[in-house]
Amino acid sequence: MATLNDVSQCVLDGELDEVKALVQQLIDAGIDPITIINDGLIAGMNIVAPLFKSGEMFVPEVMESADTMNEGMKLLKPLITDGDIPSKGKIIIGTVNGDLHDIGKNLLIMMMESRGYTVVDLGVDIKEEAFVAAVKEHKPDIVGMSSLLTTTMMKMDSTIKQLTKEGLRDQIKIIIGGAPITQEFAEDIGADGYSEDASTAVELCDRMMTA
Amino acid sequence: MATLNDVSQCVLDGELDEVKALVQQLIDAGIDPITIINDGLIAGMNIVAPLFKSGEMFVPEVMESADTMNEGMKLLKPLITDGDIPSKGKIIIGTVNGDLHDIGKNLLIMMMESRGYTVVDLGVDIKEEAFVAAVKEHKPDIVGMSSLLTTTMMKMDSTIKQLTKEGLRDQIKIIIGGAPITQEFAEDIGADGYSEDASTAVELCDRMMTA
Amino acid sequence: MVKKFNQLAYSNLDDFVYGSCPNPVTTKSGMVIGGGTVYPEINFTLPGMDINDTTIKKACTIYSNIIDGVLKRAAELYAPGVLVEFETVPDFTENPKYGIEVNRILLNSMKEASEKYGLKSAIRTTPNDLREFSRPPIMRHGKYWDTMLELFEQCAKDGSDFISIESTGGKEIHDGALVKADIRTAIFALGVLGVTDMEFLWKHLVGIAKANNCYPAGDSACGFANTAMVLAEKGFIPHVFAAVIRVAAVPRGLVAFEQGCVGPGKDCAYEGPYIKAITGLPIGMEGKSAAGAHLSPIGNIAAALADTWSNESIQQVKLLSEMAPVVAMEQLIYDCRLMNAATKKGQQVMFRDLLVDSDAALDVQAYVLRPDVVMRISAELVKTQDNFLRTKIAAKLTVQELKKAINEGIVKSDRRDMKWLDKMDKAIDSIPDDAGEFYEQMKSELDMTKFIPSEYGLK
Amino acid sequence: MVKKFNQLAYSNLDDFVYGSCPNPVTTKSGMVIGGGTVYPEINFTLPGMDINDTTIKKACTIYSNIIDGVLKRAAELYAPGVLVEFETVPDFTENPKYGIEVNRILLNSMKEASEKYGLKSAIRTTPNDLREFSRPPIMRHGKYWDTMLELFEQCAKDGSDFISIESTGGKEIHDGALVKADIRTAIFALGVLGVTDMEFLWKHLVGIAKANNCYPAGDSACGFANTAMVLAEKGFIPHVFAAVIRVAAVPRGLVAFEQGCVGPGKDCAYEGPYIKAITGLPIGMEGKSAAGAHLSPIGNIAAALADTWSNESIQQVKLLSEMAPVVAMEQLIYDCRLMNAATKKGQQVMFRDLLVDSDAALDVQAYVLRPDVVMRISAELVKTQDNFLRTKIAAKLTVQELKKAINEGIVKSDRRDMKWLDKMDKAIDSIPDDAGEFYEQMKSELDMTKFIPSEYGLK
Ligand code: B12
Ligand code: B12
Ligand code: SF4
Ligand code: SF4
Ligand SMILES: [Zn+2]
Ligand SMILES: [Zn+2]
Ligand SMILES: [Zn+2]
Repeated sequence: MATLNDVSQCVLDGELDEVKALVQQLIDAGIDPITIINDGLIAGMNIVAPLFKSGEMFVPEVMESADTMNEGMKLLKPLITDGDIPSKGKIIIGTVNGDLHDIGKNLLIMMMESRGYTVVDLGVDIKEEAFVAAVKEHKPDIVGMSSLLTTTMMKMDSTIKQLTKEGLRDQIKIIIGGAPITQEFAEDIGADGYSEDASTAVELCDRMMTA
Repeated sequence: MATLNDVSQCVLDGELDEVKALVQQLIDAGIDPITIINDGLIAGMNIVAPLFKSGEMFVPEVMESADTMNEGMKLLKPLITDGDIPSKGKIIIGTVNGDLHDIGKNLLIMMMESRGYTVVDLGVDIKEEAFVAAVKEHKPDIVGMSSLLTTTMMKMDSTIKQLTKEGLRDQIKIIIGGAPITQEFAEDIGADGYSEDASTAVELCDRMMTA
Repeated sequence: MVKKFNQLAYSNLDDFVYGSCPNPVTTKSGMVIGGGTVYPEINFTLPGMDINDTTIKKACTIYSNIIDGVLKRAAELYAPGVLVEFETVPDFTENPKYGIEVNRILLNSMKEASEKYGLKSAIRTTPNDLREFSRPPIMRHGKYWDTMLELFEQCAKDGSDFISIESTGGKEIHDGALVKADIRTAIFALGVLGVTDMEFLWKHLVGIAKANNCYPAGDSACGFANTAMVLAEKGFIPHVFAAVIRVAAVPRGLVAFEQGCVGPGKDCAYEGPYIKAITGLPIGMEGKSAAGAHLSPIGNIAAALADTWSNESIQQVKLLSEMAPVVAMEQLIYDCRLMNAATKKGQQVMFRDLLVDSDAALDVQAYVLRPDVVMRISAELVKTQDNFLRTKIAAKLTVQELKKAINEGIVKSDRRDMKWLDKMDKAIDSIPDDAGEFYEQMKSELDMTKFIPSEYGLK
Repeated sequence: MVKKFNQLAYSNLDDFVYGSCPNPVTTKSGMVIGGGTVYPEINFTLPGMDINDTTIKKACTIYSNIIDGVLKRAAELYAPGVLVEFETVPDFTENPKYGIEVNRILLNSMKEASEKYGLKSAIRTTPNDLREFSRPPIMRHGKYWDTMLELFEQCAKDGSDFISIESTGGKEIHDGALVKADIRTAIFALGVLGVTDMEFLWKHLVGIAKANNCYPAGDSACGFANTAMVLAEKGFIPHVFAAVIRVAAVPRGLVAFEQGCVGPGKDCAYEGPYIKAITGLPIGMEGKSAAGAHLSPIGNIAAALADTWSNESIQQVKLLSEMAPVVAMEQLIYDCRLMNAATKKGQQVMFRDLLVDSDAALDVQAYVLRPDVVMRISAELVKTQDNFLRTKIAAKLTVQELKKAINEGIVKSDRRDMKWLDKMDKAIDSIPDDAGEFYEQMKSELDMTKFIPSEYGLK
């Protein structure tokens, strides 16, 4: 019979076609859906993450793993109530106004989601007001901004100012990233965190959520 | 007979050995010492300055011109009262604490003096307190700070803060320079001016003194 | 009238070398690009700042300082001439008056430098492709299209020597294909969407250039192949995938020349050597000189066939010696001096081969830039005039070349590379030879929220 | 026991080339410097910041990020090995515990990189010469002397491969001579003060190195000749003056090797080629690679005889691609690859000559680095063992070489150059051959508030 380990391995290998059968077997065997999620699917992604970070897995492989996990999730979601789906926290992410670069942002989202965060993708070219509106609407724990251009990085500053003006600053953590961004710049504009890539960004969020 | 023009030319050519005789002739001819200074000696340096700026004169040549001017001055100074010696303003200059680079600073001083400023050279490795003390003592119009190291440039910031704390900031203009310094950095730390070389530094001071 | 390229511009590998080409182009100031001398091509950008009506004056001052600084240094180092590239960041295209003003500042300083130092220079004006600001992108009309053309036209009128663009048609589909390392979708994006958009876009740009005594220069698959390279350098996608994308981007790039571009090709178009082999026109290239803009595995080999040698882009920030663009200018000039010194001694082929030997065995992306590989694949590409089919063939041939090279042990490879090459090989074989048929197959797979078929003349 | 150099290390100009030398030196990790391969030598420094007990942690993190970043990139680009230089800014020497800590961080990361990537590396630790902090400088005792030696000793104990310094003995007099372009005083500073201090200083440093399984590497006339070069580049003093200072600095530099240094010579010691010709030991050099630290007219020719190739220094600031030190690492590696590719093909002499041809005719400072000029002048220098006299001869011969070259039109010159060469020629001729006699002559001219004769064993 399938084990939780088999499910993890299936996620690691990105075997999209096989995950459903395995998960179904476990469901049928009466294993708690939450256990299947945590110790099967998510456990698999927990192996993926460090392999990606150390360069042993490529992004397309990680994406296959994530897809595999999601495929398994589809079977499990109906079996649990919404509140039970484990989420580490809610994040909204967008690329700032005037900037269309989104490959990095999209990778980030993929990694965040596969590590258990609920992510709202605002897209690219996001104005200050739109960040504010999204915070009001989604009440996230963390707001992420991405900028790849030296001529748009200052929008991160104005967005933070706008969020402060609207009295929302204290309710959220703000993280930023993108090629021209540095730790120092993050400190200058009063962001809570910076990270240079998707893997460390997840770790950053983990630290923030437990702090 | 020697003309004021001859004196200017003599300064331009750096003819240290001949300037005294020429100036003496003009004195003997009853020309007003102040006129000899302004329209002879300083007029000469006024030709030197743009030639230096455009790269047509080397520093050693400028120094010879300046020496020549000073040699002429020696004859004229006793003939006028101290207050009459035309000075464009008083400047104190030093290299900040921890930094020993002084070639640039020394050039600056040479150029400033030869263009009619009174300069007090504080030397190198000058602590915040020493700048403060010097401002109290000399009551300059302008304070200049030089720094060539990225690890000492922040001393300019702390010196300005110290001057502000002592209530001296409003009485002076502050200019800064040196390899790692930029206009932006000057603005960041609240200096009044930045200049990238000795020639433009003089122009900067001229603008400040007439503003 | 569209040009046809049905044979190689070179018959002898020893003629295929940096600095010269069969069809050089002469700038207004008399620089002959491709006429024997490699010229530095300098690029620069603003430090971190906002652009708006209150800051634009400051931005202009910065551009003015940059250009004066780099031209002064070029004169001091006796550069035989300088190609300046003004590649706009979006604000300067969205507000054409900003872009026009900066372009004039640059032109003006170039004129001054000519008078003051006798320095020859020319300018390539490269507005960014504004059309992608609509999501999904509107490629053939609308305010972004109009604004962008306005900038092109006025800069051409004002005296720019060259116009270029790094156009993005098809990128909205290609981005996703890249991170998934999905070669089928990538070939669709490059060979169907990219090619079609290039035809449309460059017809217009060539028209503008011709009407204004200006040269249409060339395009770059930067948004496709350089993005792939950057992702590969980060270890995100396989190097072999990026190498295949590079060559698969050649037919797309060629379209600009079919439409009338005369070079120099865009600096960041590392597919340039293929373009040069096929068109005989000069190309811009960049390598170690551009490390401040992106790291790469092709630092030296990129110079092997360069007619201008570029730094890609660097912010106006202070280094210990001088502002970064001045530093870049100095480095470009020395690199060019060395290449030109070899040419003077008749040792250019030997020097080219050193540039090649430096990198070709160490990375598959370098390997596909080997002049002999370039000639071999290009010779196949000119056999068809169908740019979609060319794209498929380019990918297929590259996969084969790399398999062979890896098997023979003449290029370093990752243990996972063969698997990926096999995967790509199969996927490419599954692609039909007809673009229309391929589109029908792809329809079900494409994310239709991301692109508008009619913007590419598709239904 | 002081070594004597009374003949050249080379008899054939064709053996005198980058990457190899008669007396290579092997690092702890097995890199053979001067054994055929040119290695990159990477340098870096902090961005603008204050150093004190509260900020030192941040500074250490920055150094740690820098070293990890550059070694990672070196491994990715398959560098055959990396020489790391840790050249301290004053705070790290004044507070030896800071310098020791950073040196350990670097050593540690190098060890990790060896385990993780199999990357070979070695470190040169270069405390700054703290003695000039007393004005006038106290050269032979006192707190600055003690502190500085403490740093040297502990770093050597901790495992540094090499120790170096850019010592400043005589600089207090030389600075003024430079801006006045006064060759007599400059020769006094270099040939009397500099030489004497080098003997004293290096005897101690060689002792420390020997006692701690570490190599004494070499010194640099940076504060003399590079300052001259920077001033000349700014148009402040004549290029011919800077060229003469460069060669006049050779005998001073040689003293370190007489005392037991084994190389590689300091990267910024552009007098290195002369040292290599005379001692047969490997040298570090830097050129276009170091443009971020200082502009120069010797971007390529500086590499002609290099055994390590350095970037001199760059702050940890972000460029568009990566942090600046990583960018520098990439550029160094590509430069080295190219040189080493030529060596592999047996074309190193040809490549050396291209590096030379690139610059030698365009600036007198480049001209004096021509291997044949270096050999010719060096052959004269080894004829005497008196380092003061050597200094005078070096200046004299350089003036003659330059006059000849300018007259023959084989090097570009400024219309004012001949006048300055004549002036220098006369001034040099006025210098007696005996150091003591010269000192007596100079006494009246020297600014005695600036230096303390007894610190140089003078009365
Ligand atoms: C791909 C690319 C493009 C593609 C974008 C495709 C897309 N859909 O995103 C195209 C071709 C369209 C493009 C266009 C342009 N680009 Co562009 N582009 C790049 C390039 C080569 C790679 C970017 C990339 O995708 N990297 C890969 C991803 C995975 O990395 P990343 O984005 O850095 O993201 C990672 C981290 O930064 C971090 N991260 C990112 N965001 C966030 C957010 C948070 C919260 C956190 C914690 C972390 C984080 O995690 C990510 C994953 O690890 C860079 C070069 C470079 N060295 O970065 C230039 C670059 C950014 N582009 C540049 C320029 C100039 C442009 C254009 C203006 C060019 C032009 N003239 O047409 C246009 C502007 C378009 C616009 N309005 O935004 C310049 C910017 C120069 C400047 N002044 O700032 C760069 C630096 C290239 C260069 N060297 O000159 N570009
Ligand atoms: C000469 C020199 C030295 C000489 C100094 C001699 C002297 N008496 O000044 C010596 C050899 C002693 C030396 C020592 C060191 N130096 Co040093 N030095 C230089 C060098 C090569 C040239 C500086 C110079 O004189 N330039 C010529 C003058 C005319 O230009 P300037 O100083 O920039 O001044 C002009 C303008 O800036 C402006 N200006 C200057 N000051 C002011 C002030 C005002 C108010 C205004 C308006 C304008 C202005 O006007 C001047 C005239 O046009 C620079 C390299 C460089 N590119 O700058 C390195 C450099 C500054 N040194 C450097 C270093 C690291 C050091 C040492 C720490 C080296 C070591 N490890 O031993 C020590 C530190 C000593 C100390 N405590 O200060 C680094 C700094 C790196 C960093 N982290 O910041 C540099 C940048 C070299 C490099 N590329 O790495 N150095
Ligand atoms: S990555 Fe570089 S070359 Fe490419 S579009 Fe962006 S800026 Fe241009
Ligand atoms: S100029 Fe450069 S090499 Fe010379 S002492 Fe200063 S830092 Fe060292
Ligand atoms: Zn580009
Ligand atoms: Zn140095
Ligand atoms: Zn160094």
